[in-house]
Amino acid sequence: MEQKKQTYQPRTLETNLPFSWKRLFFQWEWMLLLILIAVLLLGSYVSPYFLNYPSLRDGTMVFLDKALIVFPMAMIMIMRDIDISVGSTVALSSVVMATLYTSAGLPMEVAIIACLATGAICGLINGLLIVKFKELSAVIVTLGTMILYRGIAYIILEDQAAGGFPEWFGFFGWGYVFGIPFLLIVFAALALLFGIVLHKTTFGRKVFAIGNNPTASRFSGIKVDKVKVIVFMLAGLLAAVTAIFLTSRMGSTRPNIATMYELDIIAMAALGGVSTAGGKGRVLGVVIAVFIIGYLQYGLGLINLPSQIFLIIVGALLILSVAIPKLGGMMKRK
Amino acid sequence: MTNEFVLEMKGISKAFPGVKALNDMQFQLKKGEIHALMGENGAGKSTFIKIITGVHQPTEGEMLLVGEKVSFQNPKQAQQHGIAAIYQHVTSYPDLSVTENIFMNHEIRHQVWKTLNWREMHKQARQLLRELGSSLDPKAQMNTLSVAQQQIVEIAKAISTKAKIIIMDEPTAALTARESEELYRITEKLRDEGTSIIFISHRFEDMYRLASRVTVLRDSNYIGTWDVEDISNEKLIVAMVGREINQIFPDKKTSAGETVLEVKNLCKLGEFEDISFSIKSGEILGMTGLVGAGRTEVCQAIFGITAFDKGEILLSGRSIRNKNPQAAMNNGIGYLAEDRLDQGLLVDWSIEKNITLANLSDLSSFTWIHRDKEKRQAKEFGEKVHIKATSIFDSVNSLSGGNQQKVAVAKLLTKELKVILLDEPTKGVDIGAKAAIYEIVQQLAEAGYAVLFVSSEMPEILGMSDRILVLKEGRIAADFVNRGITQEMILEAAMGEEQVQEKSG
Amino acid sequence: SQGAPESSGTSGGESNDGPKKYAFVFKNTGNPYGEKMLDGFESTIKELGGEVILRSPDQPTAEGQIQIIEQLITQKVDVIAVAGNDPDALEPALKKAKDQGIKVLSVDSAVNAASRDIHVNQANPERIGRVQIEAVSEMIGGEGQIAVLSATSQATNQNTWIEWMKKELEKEDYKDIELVKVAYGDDLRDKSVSETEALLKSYPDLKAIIAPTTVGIAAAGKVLTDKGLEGQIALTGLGLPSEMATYIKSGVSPWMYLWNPIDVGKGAAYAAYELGEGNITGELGEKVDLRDLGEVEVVEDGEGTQIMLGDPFKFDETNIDEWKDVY
Amino acid sequence: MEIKTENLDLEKKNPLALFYQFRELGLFFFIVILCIGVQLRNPSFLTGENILDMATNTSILVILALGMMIVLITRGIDLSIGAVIALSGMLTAQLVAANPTVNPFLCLLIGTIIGALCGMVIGLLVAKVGLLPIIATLALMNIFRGLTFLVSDGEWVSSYQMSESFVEIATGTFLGLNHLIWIAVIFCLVFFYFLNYTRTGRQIYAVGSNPQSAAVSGIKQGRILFLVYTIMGGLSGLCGVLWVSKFASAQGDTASGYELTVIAACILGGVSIAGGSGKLAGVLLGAILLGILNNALPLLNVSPFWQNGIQGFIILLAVIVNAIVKRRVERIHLLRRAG
Ligand SMILES: Nc1ncnc2c1ncn2[C@@H]1O[C@H](COP(=O)(O)OP(=O)(O)OP(=O)(O)O)[C@@H](O)[C@H]1O
Ligand SMILES: Nc1ncnc2c1ncn2[C@@H]1O[C@H](COP(=O)(O)OP(=O)(O)OP(=O)(O)O)[C@@H](O)[C@H]1O
Ligand SMILES: [Mg+2]
Ligand SMILES: [Mg+2]
Repeated sequence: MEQKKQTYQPRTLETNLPFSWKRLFFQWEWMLLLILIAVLLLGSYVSPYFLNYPSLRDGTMVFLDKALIVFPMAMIMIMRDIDISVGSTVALSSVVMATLYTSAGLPMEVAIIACLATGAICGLINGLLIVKFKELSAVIVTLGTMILYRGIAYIILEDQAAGGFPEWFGFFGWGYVFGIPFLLIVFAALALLFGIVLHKTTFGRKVFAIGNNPTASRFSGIKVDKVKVIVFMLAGLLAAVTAIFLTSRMGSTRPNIATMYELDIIAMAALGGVSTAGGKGRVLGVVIAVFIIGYLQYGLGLINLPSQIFLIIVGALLILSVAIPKLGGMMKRK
Repeated sequence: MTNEFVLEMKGISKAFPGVKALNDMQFQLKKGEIHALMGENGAGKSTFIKIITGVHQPTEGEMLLVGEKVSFQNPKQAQQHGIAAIYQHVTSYPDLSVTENIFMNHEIRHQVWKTLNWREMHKQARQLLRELGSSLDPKAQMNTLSVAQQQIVEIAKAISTKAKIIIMDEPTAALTARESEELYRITEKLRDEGTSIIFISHRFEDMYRLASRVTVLRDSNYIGTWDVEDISNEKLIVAMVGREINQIFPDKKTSAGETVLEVKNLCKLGEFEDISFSIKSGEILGMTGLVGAGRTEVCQAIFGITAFDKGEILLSGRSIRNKNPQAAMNNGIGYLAEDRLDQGLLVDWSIEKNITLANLSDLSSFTWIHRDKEKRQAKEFGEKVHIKATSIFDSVNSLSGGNQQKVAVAKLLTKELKVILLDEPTKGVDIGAKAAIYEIVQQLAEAGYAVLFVSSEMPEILGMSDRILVLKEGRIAADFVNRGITQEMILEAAMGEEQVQEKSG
Repeated sequence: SQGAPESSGTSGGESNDGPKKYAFVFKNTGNPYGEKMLDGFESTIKELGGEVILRSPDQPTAEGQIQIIEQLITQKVDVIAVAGNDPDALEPALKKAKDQGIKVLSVDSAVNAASRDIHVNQANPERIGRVQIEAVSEMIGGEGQIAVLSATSQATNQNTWIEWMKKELEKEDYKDIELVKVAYGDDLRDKSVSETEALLKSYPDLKAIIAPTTVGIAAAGKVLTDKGLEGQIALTGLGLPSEMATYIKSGVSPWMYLWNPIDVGKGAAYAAYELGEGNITGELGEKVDLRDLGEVEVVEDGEGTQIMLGDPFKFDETNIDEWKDVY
Repeated sequence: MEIKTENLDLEKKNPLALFYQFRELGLFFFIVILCIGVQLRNPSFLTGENILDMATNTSILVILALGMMIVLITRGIDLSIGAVIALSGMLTAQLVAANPTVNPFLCLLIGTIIGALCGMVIGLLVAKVGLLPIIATLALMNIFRGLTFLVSDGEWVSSYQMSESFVEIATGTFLGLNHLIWIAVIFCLVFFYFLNYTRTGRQIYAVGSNPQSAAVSGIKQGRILFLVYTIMGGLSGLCGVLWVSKFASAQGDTASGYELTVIAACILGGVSIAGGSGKLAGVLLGAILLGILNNALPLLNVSPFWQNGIQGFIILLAVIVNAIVKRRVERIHLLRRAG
């Protein structure tokens, strides 16, 4: 090679970024953290019951159940898709579990496994329909299955409630391990797991790649369809996990549980910085966002504010948190 | 005050956050002239154009239109002043019809009702297209057209505004020689009717054929303006690249080994038929033909992106069937996509992550990505193809076209491959970068790769290939050994009525 | 290990000085029937000298009520009165409350026996079922097809009442009355309208509709009015006087029933107060002093106990005008 | 110049070609078959009265779907419309309750203005601030719904508080057809004209089809987005008044979740979530399919527990059948071009 005339000058590429304060501080997560601190301060200001360990601890149990689904939902949104059937999947898996236990007389352990399987299958169906019929978007597919899954739940349980679970089943929703709610431990574990998967593994990298440019990802040898199906299955599976916790908290189930969960979950992910335009988002931001919304609602609940005020506050928070950085950016450019 | 210049740009500068894209640019356009604008990738040509058309506003400088000072806040104002542009990246509306694409935002309306006059618009669209020598249906939806056809629609759109100044940013990048010829004819006709034309191209043949004057930019700076007759090829290259390039095409050292890839009777309904060829290791097989001849389709079928109906692909004598790109890559076949922005790269990502995307499995254990390994590999391959950037963390969309293409090539090299399919690897790439890419391709061949080199540009096909395949309407029209072959022979095969079957022996 | 390891408050009442806190959790916000009940509860507790907390989730779901109950536990209220969105699903949350010494009673829609101390029943469900059948029989002259338009297929109250209606229809007096269908309008206006229209088309000989739910009866009234069917198809059931005033006066619904939600709220308040003061425990046979509503006895209700307020009140054209502005 | 699309001309000569170009062909067949099926089970389905009922009940959905269509074409989405319906319906109803003599046309106007104002807020956030439509409207859905509860204080406005003339808006008939049907028909015509014969109408498609090209062709994107959300808001506000008038009652939770029905109608009708494409005829068919389902399921005496499941199944089936038919048609095109 040396004997050839080089038609270009050799160049080197830097592999270390110089340290930059700007990069460290201009991050969405700091903003979220500030909001969270503000929420905690506000909470302690308005209610004497808010800022103490037992209260904050038990407060998490109030909102963390649905928050479990936020992780796969974030993945789905990063891939520029959306899944609005998760609430119905929660209901269906819960109903299947309860029916198998009460009517079919199966052991609870088997019913729980069936619940997880149901959720995963629901997710699988979503995923398969989405990749097989690309001309239909994820919105229409999951809109259809949203109605369908809940419909099946109704067909199974009709107007009945099913419950009477064994004593130990209540542990999921109400139990503590070393003084920490079991639900919180599961949430933390899932946050860690999803954080690693999304940010440190090839699978996560592929998810981001698909969100950025699905065609180029396919051309680069990523099995786009497979990744999509897996992520939708994960959403179904986590919906089933939520079903277990929710059912445990309610001690019984009905086909109409978990209605409108999808919107709450999407709001959490969006506040956490996951963009539905695809390709962006971090698990840390999502986790903070979950606690912001959760503690805000909890804190406002402790001073017994009407729930419609809460609707308005969460709506305004969502808009402000997304709009302020944009407005700031607009100012700077001018 | 009469004015010799229809358009005059004085001291134009433009800064994007972090980039000075244009610095003290001077430009003068006469009435009825074709003025070429040349420079390396990223020199600032497209930015300059966008300033003229009001898409961007200059940070400094002034703009005179027929002697009068103007400043455009948006493209509509430029349009109203008789400036039309065909942008580098085709800016069509894929979901709308040809007519609508042509007349968008200057629709024809009924005199009385002020409603859109579809009948008239279709009629005029058909007329415009016919003048351009095309019989496209004005009602056809844009995304059913090929790139060349879309280009024609873009030209029709520019003409339909009855513009006095038409700017063409690399209109020939997606065209073959034959279609370029058609475009030259149209351009000259427009010039003769008194329109002034700014023409950007990386092809020297375009400039020599069309332009009377040429302005050169380098690294955002204005270098100079010359009459085309007065400047030699070498001087022009020095002006553009800032140094001499003695040899564009590397020396060929054919040392073909065993047959690596063999394609037998490949057929796909409506796309291609009866495609058979083979490539030996160390060999570069050129593939050319008119746009739409189906070259991309053949490559993508081999690479497993689309399925084919009939036929067989043999790799080192073993029959393979690639269900998806990953299978193809595992079998040792790589593909450099024609459309790098849409199919090749993740433009929002850093160079580093783009390079390693296809090779993550080798950089990870139990799917955990080793960042150090990844960075090392990105650096290694990035430097191997000489990407012009400061760090591997630069985002790809901050790079010029040529450097983007190099990133795509670097990505391809990370995998251990036997065959690489290069689909228009130099499309829209400047002369310096082209030479670099040619050299990389030659090195690959020497390293034992079997290379399929798809291109519409005759000089590079002739300059690079050991053998040349010519495709016509999805069939192989000719298969030449590249010895004493001329452009005319290839063109004849690509367009001729009877099939030239000159089997190489 | 289940149950809070270090209990977050020993028992509600004792650790608190000052007035006792009485909380009422209704099914959802924006429901005038509920608002009136809350009004009755609030004013009565204030008179009795307690502190009032009124809460409702924005959607009628058990999940929302569980959240609220958790928050009430944290605030160490003394008594929780709840109109349950689900009889069973609140059990774990309410049990937690009871474990912390909070007294629990359900009002209007019962929660199961394990999760409450007592239920305040607005009216005897058997009586509710019976009066509606009596009314319908009188309106159609004792024979013909009738249909029921209910709320959701899961609404416990409605389902109980419909059960009682069916039992009542087995009586010899009503042998010529045929219940052809129970339709569900899900308490949605548009769905209730579609269901009513479908009833009319599928059963051309239909003589009457019973709609034991506010949205349903008003929607049915609207359909019958629009189709000009007053006098041909009778409508009765349970509805808010304000919603039904138009149709009662026009004769589409000759009369219908409801109890006074303000009184229900009051009754709940007295019961809550007695529970909170420890005057009653919800044992069978106890007497509860409901002041101006009279004294009632704690009676059996399935496995639990309840007290029952008066019979449903009949609204017809003679009295509707004075009530329509009240609730 | 030899270009393959010359073949496109051939298609016109084929009598079936026009048929094939109708992209919602599959959906149309699906509806026909569905109707036949329902008719066989219950003969009262295709009677004049029932068809009129069905049309009346579907009118509001059609009007809203028109607005949602243009929002979707610009790559947006509006989740707040249910809340806007409730807010405008509640405010108008309160107005009527306070002044029974208010002219019904004024009511319609006021409702529309309230809705348009709500829509402008969304438009500003989307077009000027650059929020993603799904986030902005999700947030505003909460806010508008909350506001409705605040202004109503949890109370309803009942039929006795409404004047005869107000209720007449949605119950009166003209030439034997309900006013609602007329309003829907008028809006369909206006939209057809607007989308196909005005500049702004075509610019809506342009912005959705390729925002970058729209920018370089000098289309004021912000203005178009603002307009689209304002129109959607205005239509929601109008429908709020119609809704309250039709049911003679205004509640805080009016039309809760209705946005999903409207979006479903659009997507069933072939409007692409990815923007750029969508035809009025398709949206109409989509809304009609949903209208038929709402009407037919109760008529068929389907168990209430099965209704949800069947509805979801049919929606999925309809979009899948439509997708498959479309693929078939494209394959036929290809074959013809190749042959
Ligand atoms: N919107 C933008 N924001 C930031 N940087 C930009 C923007 N547009 C162009 N640039 C930068 O400005 C420089 C000039 O780009 P331009 O597109 O004008 O080059 P060009 O001469 O047209 O190159 P090519 O031949 O590859 O088309 C490049 O470095 C490019 O990265
Ligand atoms: N007018 C058309 N309508 C629909 N499809 C077309 C049309 N023209 C071409 N195609 C399809 O596009 C395919 C590939 O076209 P393309 O122009 O990419 O071919 P190509 O030979 O790879 O040309 P190039 O790579 O030079 O652009 C063709 O095989 C054909 O199926
Ligand atoms: Mg350029
Ligand atoms: Mg090609």
